[in-house]
Amino acid sequence: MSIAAVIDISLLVFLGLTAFAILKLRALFAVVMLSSVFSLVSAALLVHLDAVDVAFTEAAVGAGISTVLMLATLALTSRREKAPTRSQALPLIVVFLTGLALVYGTLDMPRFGDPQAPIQVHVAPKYIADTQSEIGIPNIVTAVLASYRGFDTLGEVTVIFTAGIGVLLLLAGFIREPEGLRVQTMDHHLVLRVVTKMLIGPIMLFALYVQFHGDFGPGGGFQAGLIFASAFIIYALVFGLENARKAVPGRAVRLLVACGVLLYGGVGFVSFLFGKNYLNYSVLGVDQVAGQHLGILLVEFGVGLTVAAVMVSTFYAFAGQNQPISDEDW
Amino acid sequence: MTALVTDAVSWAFLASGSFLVVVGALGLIRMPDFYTRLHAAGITDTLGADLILMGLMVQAGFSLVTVKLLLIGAFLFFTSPTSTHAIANAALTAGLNPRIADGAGAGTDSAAPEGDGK
Amino acid sequence: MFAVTMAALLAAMILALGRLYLGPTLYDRVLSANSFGTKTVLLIGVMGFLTGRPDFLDISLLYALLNFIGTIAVLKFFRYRTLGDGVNPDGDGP
Amino acid sequence: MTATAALALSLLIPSVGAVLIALTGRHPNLRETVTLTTAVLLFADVVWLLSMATGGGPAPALMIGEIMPGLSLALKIEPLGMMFGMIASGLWMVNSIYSIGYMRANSEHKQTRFYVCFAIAIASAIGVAFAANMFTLFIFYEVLTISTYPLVAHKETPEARQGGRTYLGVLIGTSIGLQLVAIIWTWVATGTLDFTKGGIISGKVAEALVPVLLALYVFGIGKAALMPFHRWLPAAMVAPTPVSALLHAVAVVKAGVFTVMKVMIYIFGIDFLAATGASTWLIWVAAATLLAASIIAMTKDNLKARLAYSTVSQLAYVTLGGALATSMGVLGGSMHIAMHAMGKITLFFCAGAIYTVTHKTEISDMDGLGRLMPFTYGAFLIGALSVIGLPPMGGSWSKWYLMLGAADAGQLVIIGVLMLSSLLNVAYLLPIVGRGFFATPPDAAGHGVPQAQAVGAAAAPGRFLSGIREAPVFCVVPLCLTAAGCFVLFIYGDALYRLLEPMVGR
Amino acid sequence: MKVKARYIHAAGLWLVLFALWLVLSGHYVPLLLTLGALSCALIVWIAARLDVIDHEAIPLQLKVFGYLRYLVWLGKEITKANIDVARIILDPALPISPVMVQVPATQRTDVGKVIYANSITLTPGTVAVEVMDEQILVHAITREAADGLTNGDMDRRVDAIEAR
Amino acid sequence: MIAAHLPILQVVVPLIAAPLSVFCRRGSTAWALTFGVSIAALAISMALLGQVLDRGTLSYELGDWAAPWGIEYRVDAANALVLLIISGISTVVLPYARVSIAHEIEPHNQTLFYTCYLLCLTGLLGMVITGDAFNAFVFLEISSLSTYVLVAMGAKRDRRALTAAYTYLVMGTIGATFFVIGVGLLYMMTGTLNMADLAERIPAIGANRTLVVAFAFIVTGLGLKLALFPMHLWLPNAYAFAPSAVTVFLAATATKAAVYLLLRFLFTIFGTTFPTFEPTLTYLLLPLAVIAMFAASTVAIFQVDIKRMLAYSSIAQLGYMVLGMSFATVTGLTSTILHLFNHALMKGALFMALGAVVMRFGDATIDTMRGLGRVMPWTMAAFVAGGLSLIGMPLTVGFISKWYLVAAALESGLWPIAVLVVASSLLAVIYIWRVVEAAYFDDPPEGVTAGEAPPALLIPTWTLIGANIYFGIDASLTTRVAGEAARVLLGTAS
Amino acid sequence: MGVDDILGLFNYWMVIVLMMIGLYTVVSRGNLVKKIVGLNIFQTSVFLLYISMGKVTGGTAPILTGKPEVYSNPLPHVLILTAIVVGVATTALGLALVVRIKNAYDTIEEDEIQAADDEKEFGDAAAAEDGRR
Repeated sequence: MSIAAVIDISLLVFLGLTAFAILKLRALFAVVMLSSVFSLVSAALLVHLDAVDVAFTEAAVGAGISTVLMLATLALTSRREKAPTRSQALPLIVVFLTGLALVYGTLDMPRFGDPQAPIQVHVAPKYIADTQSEIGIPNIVTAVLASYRGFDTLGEVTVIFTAGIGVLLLLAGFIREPEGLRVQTMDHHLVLRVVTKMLIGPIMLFALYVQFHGDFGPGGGFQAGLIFASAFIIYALVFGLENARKAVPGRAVRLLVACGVLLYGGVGFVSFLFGKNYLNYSVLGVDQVAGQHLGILLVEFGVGLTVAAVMVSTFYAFAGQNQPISDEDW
Repeated sequence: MTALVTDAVSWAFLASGSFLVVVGALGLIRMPDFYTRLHAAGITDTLGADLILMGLMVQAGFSLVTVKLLLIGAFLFFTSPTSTHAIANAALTAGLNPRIADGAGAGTDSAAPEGDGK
Repeated sequence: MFAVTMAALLAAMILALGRLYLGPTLYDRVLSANSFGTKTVLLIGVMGFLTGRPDFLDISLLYALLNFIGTIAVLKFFRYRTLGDGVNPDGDGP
Repeated sequence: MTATAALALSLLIPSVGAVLIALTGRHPNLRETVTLTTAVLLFADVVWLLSMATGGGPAPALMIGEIMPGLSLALKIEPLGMMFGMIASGLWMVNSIYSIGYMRANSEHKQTRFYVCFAIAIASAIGVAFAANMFTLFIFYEVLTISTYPLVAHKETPEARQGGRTYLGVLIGTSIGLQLVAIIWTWVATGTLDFTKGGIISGKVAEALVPVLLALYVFGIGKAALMPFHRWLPAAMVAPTPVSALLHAVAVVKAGVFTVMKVMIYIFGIDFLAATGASTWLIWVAAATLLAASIIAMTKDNLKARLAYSTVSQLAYVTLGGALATSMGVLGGSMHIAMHAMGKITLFFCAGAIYTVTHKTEISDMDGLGRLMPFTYGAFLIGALSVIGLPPMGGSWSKWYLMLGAADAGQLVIIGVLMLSSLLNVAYLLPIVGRGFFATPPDAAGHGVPQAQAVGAAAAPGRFLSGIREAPVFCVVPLCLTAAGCFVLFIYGDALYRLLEPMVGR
Repeated sequence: MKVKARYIHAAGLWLVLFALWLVLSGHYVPLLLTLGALSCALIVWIAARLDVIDHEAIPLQLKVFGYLRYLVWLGKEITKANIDVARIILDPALPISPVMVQVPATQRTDVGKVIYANSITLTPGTVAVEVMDEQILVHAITREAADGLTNGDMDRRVDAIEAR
Repeated sequence: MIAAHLPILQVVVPLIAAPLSVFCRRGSTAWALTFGVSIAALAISMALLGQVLDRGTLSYELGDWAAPWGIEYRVDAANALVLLIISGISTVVLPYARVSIAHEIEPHNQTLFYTCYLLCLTGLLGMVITGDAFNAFVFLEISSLSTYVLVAMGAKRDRRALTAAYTYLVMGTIGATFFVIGVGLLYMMTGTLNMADLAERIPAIGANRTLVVAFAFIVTGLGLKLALFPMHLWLPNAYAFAPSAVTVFLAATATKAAVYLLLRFLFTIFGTTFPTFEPTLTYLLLPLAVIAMFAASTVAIFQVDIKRMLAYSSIAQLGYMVLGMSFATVTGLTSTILHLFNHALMKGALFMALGAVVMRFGDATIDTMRGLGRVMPWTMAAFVAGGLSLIGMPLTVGFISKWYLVAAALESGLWPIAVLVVASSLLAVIYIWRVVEAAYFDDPPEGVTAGEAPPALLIPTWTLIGANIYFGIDASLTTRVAGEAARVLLGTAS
Repeated sequence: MGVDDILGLFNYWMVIVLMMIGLYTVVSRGNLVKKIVGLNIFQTSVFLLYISMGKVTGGTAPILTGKPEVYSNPLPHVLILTAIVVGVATTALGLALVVRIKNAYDTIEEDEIQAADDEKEFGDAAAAEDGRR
């Protein structure tokens, strides 16, 4: 067994342990922490499997925004799961059978890592071979994401937009007015305040770096948006939600959400003017490569804008509505 | 020759870093209460991490990679004590009293607001 | 030699995970999760070298960053019992 | 005016009538005028059609439109339908007059809904009559069911609702559950649903399955009330009497047996049925229904219930006629549609008249009423005789031909059954007349007298019948007309025979 | 802060950020450099906005070289402390004697205080639990570790790097 | 020029309108935008259907990347019709929604409500039109996510809308994930995601256990999405507690899109020659469909809440659609596709009528229906007409569907199934008639005065009733298109 | 089945085990937050399935280096990037719903919600006896 296989297996075992712990634990807080760990480990595994872009995203999502949202939810709901009262037999059987079916399905699969597997020989080779000449950027994932399958990504932006709108619709009515509320900064916490203040700038810069270097390395609009939003969220956590709202009002965030989608969708329309099909960026520049490059830059920016804005507005919605938990409920 | 030297140096860094990381994690399990565990965790977060990063830097030579490793190190340098401090502070404010050598206020794990029901 | 480092890191992660599972207080959990995060940062860094593509350190960097944010969120949550603004109900706060 | 236009008008007149009735709902007099006018116009139109149909030349036909590829809504005149159309439109006219009398005398509620539904029902009955294919027929058949449901449940009492439920349940259940399957089966097998002389099934459906298909049809045509799907008919007797009269003596039940006949003649073809013997089983089912219903009728004290079971029995005659699969049987059965319609509507009119005047529903309470209501009881006698099949009433012809048909088919037992059944008819119909004329009115201790009336009547037997006189003129005139009709049909039986003859190919 | 000082501060921040960008980027083409410059400007603007809102601008008030020298010293301390704690952990008897002590913090600026507190935490064996106006509450794993702080050596060194 | 871009415009117009509507400050502006977009979408789908009937299958390559490498939109008779259903229903629902939503949603949420509605429309259109398996998933999720929110919007009336939405979210996500697993396995074995390409490559692989599992997961996942019995548990409450306009829209379109996708995967991608195709259809889908028809109808009979009753009825009706496809014949598929269309018309009308009742009285229990025949005569007349269609009365669309379904069953020699189909529609008689009796034969309770729903609700309702009757009387267009679609799916098109 | 087969499929099997733990968490747990966590695990495992199939032994991340290299398949990565977004969107919405449910029911346990709804249903039925609306 190679080292790679050992790493692979140990990370998978790790994931299994984590997942099992999540299943078993009834302290929801621990469950949330563990699910963040699950994300971290799976991201490590993804790096190991060469999916660096995915790992980037999984980490940003799982360890960052998901955790924050889950904590916010726990803050608003409860922190302990009640002991299950229902019979667990039926779910167990269903799940077991599903798993068995899948295992049965693996028997005819190409072996792990097989370079002759169908997926390695049919569509993908063209991406690897032609990205340089057709798109002109090194990161094939970005090329496929934003151009070859750019419409999927427009769909993806729409998904995140939908989630943002949905959360607003569900929770906006419950955001409490600031009157009568003390702006709750962590004001006694000198160390946190100072360090956070110092880090926000670099974090945002890192976000923008990820945004604009998605063509060359792992990263892109989605990851950048998440990081940018994280910077903002940490500001809101430390310096108070109300201050964060003053810096970027909710309504502005909402409009930015829309702007990102519009930017992406709008870029697609430009090709109509040149008689090309939707989302053909080649028309944007003097030659195909330049056009593709510019197009990818623009749509990635749209993605980043929407994602960042959605995350911020989602955080506003979650964090903005609740009373702190009373002692009885704690 | 230089390759051998850098390899040896980096190997030393990595080995000692790995050792410290494992020791820190061991401490995380062995230590009797929350506050003492903080110290154990500190080992990993500081010297263990730094040594490994340095080992990697030596491997990478003078390049962008080294700079990024440095950035990671710097970031950890700022954030890890901050988090540790924040956790400790939160625990203390929440009324989790440390176990003190003289015996006063020992064994107050029960003050945990979140038991585990096991 | 990277493999040895990775093995050490994995072992350390297992131990941290054990503490995370055992608790007993939630501060222990936060602590171990935080520590776990640091180890993952290192793990991914080393992994890049192991596979000969060390230019993915951005991911490590991202981890280090998110780990911090996550921890802050947890602490804000336990200190103020909300992630937003609110009046501290028991008045023993600042 | 061409025949096609006349055909279109036969549907349009009642439909437009329904709309107008709905619009004039607030003015009862105007509304009733519209009703009557519509009825008269429709009858005139149908008579016109008759004159054209018998005048030689191609049969009038009208293509309304194609609903699905290969399935069209189309109308076409043929003898059996012509006869049914005549009966339906003619009796509607009479019935309209009667309804007005009845509804006003009983101050029924929601009369507008009543008249609207009535008009729609007639429109669909006409549609059934003139349908050029099974598909069209089925559609109008279903519309008929739906439009008569509000009439059946008109009173909205729990019993009325229960009755309505049974009515709708059985009719929709059979039609969608069985008949539709049969129709689609036919369509899938043959690719057509047009009514074709000699049938369309021959050679298209495996012979062993033909009886199954036939069963799907005859049981699916729930309106034919073949046992065991007859329950709706007595249940529907909760309806106001004009409804029972028209719908359960004419439109609905006759649409049922009419459809059965159509299926036998134009879908299966009687020669095909005779050749394969696919309908033999049906003869026995029909015979059993016929006898069983008669016997049940004898046990019923409620006048309308007795008439209802009588209807079940009489409908089985028609089915029997078809099942015999001989030309005589088919002709006899078809003629029985007309004969029984005329007879039974008379009987129902009488029952309604009695109810209007005395509010009595039980036969045992009706002793001596005949002397006070001579016209009514006279008409009842004539109707009864026609139903029994005694000359000089129309019913005698149809029963005669049925017996001939049975003889042709070699089913001698059936002849016996028919004779036995006639005796049973006598046994359950004539006593009513007998009691009406010859029994003495009950005294204070009379059984079956409702408690409230019994208290009032306790003082003097004479007072019990005081105030009872002949029914309102709006009621009496129609029932006299139909009674006369029974007689007329006897005289013109031959004409009817010649009208129908072409359909069996002679 | 005065307007002029704010501009200087902003320019300084921009420069630091842009330097960071250059370090991160590794692709020095006009497009990316322009984007980098714009990004840095955007962040400076956001930072300024945030400062105005929460009134907590944190200017760098350190002697740079002094700080570097301090870091070297701190590194040594951390290494020593690490070895101590590692020994404790690996000792089967687990010889700990945790104590809580209050050590004086004589720094005048917030940044100074934070550096001191973080230095304490960074040194295994001692963790700053609460930062108060004049003092820092420290949890130490052994009496010896605590003694290392109470002598005030680190406190003075941090004082020394604060800008006068 | 625009004609060439119609396939993409079909999806992108509502997609772009969604963020635009966020800029609207007032609900009415957002509504106007939504309505305009919906009309445009309807026009586009009509034009597309015309083009397809004219010229056969259309293909549109996004970004001009050739098919297996880029994403392709493929429009044929089958999905053109479904597109028409979705955009058509949307166009009818919106005038209705303007009034009912103003009544049921808080004013500050109305703008975003229409954004969400547009997204739902986008998702449904996108998942139907696309020729790429993974793209279908993305749009499926857009529609699902927005649907969860739309359903939850009913919480102003009844908090159970929230739990309904949550259950729907969990079940829907499991379903979608199953679908993704299936698509992943397909991709694994073929290396492609393009549906046409998949259809070519799958038969070439032959018997393969991985493909069989992929098949199973796709069927299960889509089964969850389309509420195939016994995976229907999310549906009744979701329909019952969603805002009226949402219920109408969902009932008429959401499950239809999933049915379409199932058709597409079963017939186009796996194809009739796939090893597990026939056993699955015969031994799994057919029995499940029959059970759904009976079980759901039976449950419907006992419902107190009429909205929920109709929701159960929807499950039964989905059984008809699945039954039709399980015959795997042209007639069977025709019946499925016809019923897709027809059921949208009838359920739309019925839920609209109920929505009017809910708007007036706050709920729609059997108790509320008492005497409504007199109180809201037009509304109830619409309900009766829709009910008749549901039962399958001649001259309504329900009859046409039933006709084809029974014909398909008989054609396949499955006459017991034909009998079961009609028998189950008798159950519909029972549950519809319960309402009719209450509405027409009970007296309205005291204090309830006659008061018809506003025209804004009645006109759309009657438009759908009109369509019910029109397409019930002249079904030549629908049957022609459905037949064409069936032939396309079976690969026997000219 | 040889050792090679087992090694070649182990990755998939492990991923399937993960999926099933996630799925089981969703279907068996009554706590609404826990269900969402379960859903996350389920989805994340599916992501791993996709990525696993794209891996080429000896391959490297699909970012062109200018040198001839074996690259792992980029397409699954692209798909999963999209899928992750879908996942986080679902999580956000699910959690928002949980918050609203807590507001409305004051619990996030399925059983208790069910009980509350049943009570409401019965309450309604009882109210219907007394009079309408």
